[in-house]
Amino acid sequence: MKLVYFSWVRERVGKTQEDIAPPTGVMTVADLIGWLAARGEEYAYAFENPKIIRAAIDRTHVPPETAIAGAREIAFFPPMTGG
Amino acid sequence: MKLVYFSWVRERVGKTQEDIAPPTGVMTVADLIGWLAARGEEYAYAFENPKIIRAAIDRTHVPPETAIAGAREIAFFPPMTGG
Amino acid sequence: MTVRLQREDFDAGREAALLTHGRTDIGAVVTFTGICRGREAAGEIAAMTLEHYPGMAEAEIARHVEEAKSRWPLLGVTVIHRYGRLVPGDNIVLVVTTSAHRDAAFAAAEFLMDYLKTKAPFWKLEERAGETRWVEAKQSDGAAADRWRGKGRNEAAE
Amino acid sequence: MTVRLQREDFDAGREAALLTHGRTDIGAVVTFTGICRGREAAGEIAAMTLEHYPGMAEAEIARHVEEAKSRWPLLGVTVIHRYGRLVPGDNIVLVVTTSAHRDAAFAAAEFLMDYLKTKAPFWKLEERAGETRWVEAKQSDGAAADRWRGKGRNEAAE
Repeated sequence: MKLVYFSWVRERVGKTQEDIAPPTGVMTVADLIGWLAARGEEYAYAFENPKIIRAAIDRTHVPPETAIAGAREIAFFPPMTGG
Repeated sequence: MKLVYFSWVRERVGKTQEDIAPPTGVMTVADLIGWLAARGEEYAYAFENPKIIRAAIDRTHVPPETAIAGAREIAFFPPMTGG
Repeated sequence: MTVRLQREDFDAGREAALLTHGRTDIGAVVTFTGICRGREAAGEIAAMTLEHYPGMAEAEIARHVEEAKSRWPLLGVTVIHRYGRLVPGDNIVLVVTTSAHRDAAFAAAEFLMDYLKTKAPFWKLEERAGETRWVEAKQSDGAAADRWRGKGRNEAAE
Repeated sequence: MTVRLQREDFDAGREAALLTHGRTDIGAVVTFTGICRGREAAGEIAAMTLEHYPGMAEAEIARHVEEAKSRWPLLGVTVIHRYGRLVPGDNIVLVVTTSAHRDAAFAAAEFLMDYLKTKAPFWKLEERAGETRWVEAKQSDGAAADRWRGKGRNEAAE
């Protein structure tokens, strides 16, 4: 599946997108954040405070307990500040 | 003192303004409406329902119990429908 | 503050631009434009004539703009109200408010419109097939205006 | 309904005119324009860069415009949100709503702005003397957006 990052999550991870294949135990958005945070310093920094990370699956906002099975594109970003 | 009329009060009275000198017993706006209503058919018609008549003294909205002493211009009109 | 009563049309975009031009402290601009509709509750209308109380209308509106400025941190206000004969599609009234933040700009524009609908000395005469009729004040407009009563700065729109 | 994301500036007056031209059923037009300010809580800013999530932002805004249309009897809605680098005084966002009556037009414009501030996938990066800083979400914006939750048609702005 494809991951995309925005704002300071993108800056900390150091890339705008990547393709990943998480292990089968990674079922939810929260699991995925935990798995990513363990991938290296840049990810640990980006996801150091999971409570403020927002996620979207296939361009729809989702809460952390959402299952990721079947997702094509998962986005991570901080709280939005548009308008 | 000068009286001015607007909207259907003006149409019913049949004039836009007039100068009047009410007797000394006419102390308040409500008194003035009562005195006017007794002046003729056109006034009786204009003021037949005093509750919906609005008044302004010298271009400021006033309630019916307001004293008219010292007023230069008193206006009578129906509820406003601007905007 | 600009308050104008006029027969002529106005340009909402131009009036907003006059308030914001060259400034960098304004974060929010709200414009409200009221337009003459071709169909009211009582059926199609051909035209509408707005009568006003010259002298009082301008002073009263200005007083309410001052009240809005005391309630909310506004950076600019423009109110234009037309009078005379208007046909469906014509502009009637414009309120423009500017502020650092949107809540003040929205609340002040609504406050001024509620005021203009109920307390500003204007009266509408509708023309429909062969007859004219003075528009009656709506209870809902009175209720809308009353909601601002006794409310303090920044809490009126809650 | 028009929803546009663009680098270019917009003209609020022109967008409002596009919604009202040739119609006689619209009685109320509300425009909200959000402008980049030169001074924020943390001091003077030199510029601001708006990042967005292409694809998601447009679809999400369109979905919320549909929600506004289901809550209020709207006759037209336009939302334009800019992205890229903006300097103080530049327009950021435009919401235009039209309806027969003012309450629906005002409420829908406020609803859409509250949504855009908190849920639309945009992020602001401020530039000030020698450094950049991502703007943090405001609690007050979250509270403003939450006030619409679970409220039905025509009662949300009360």
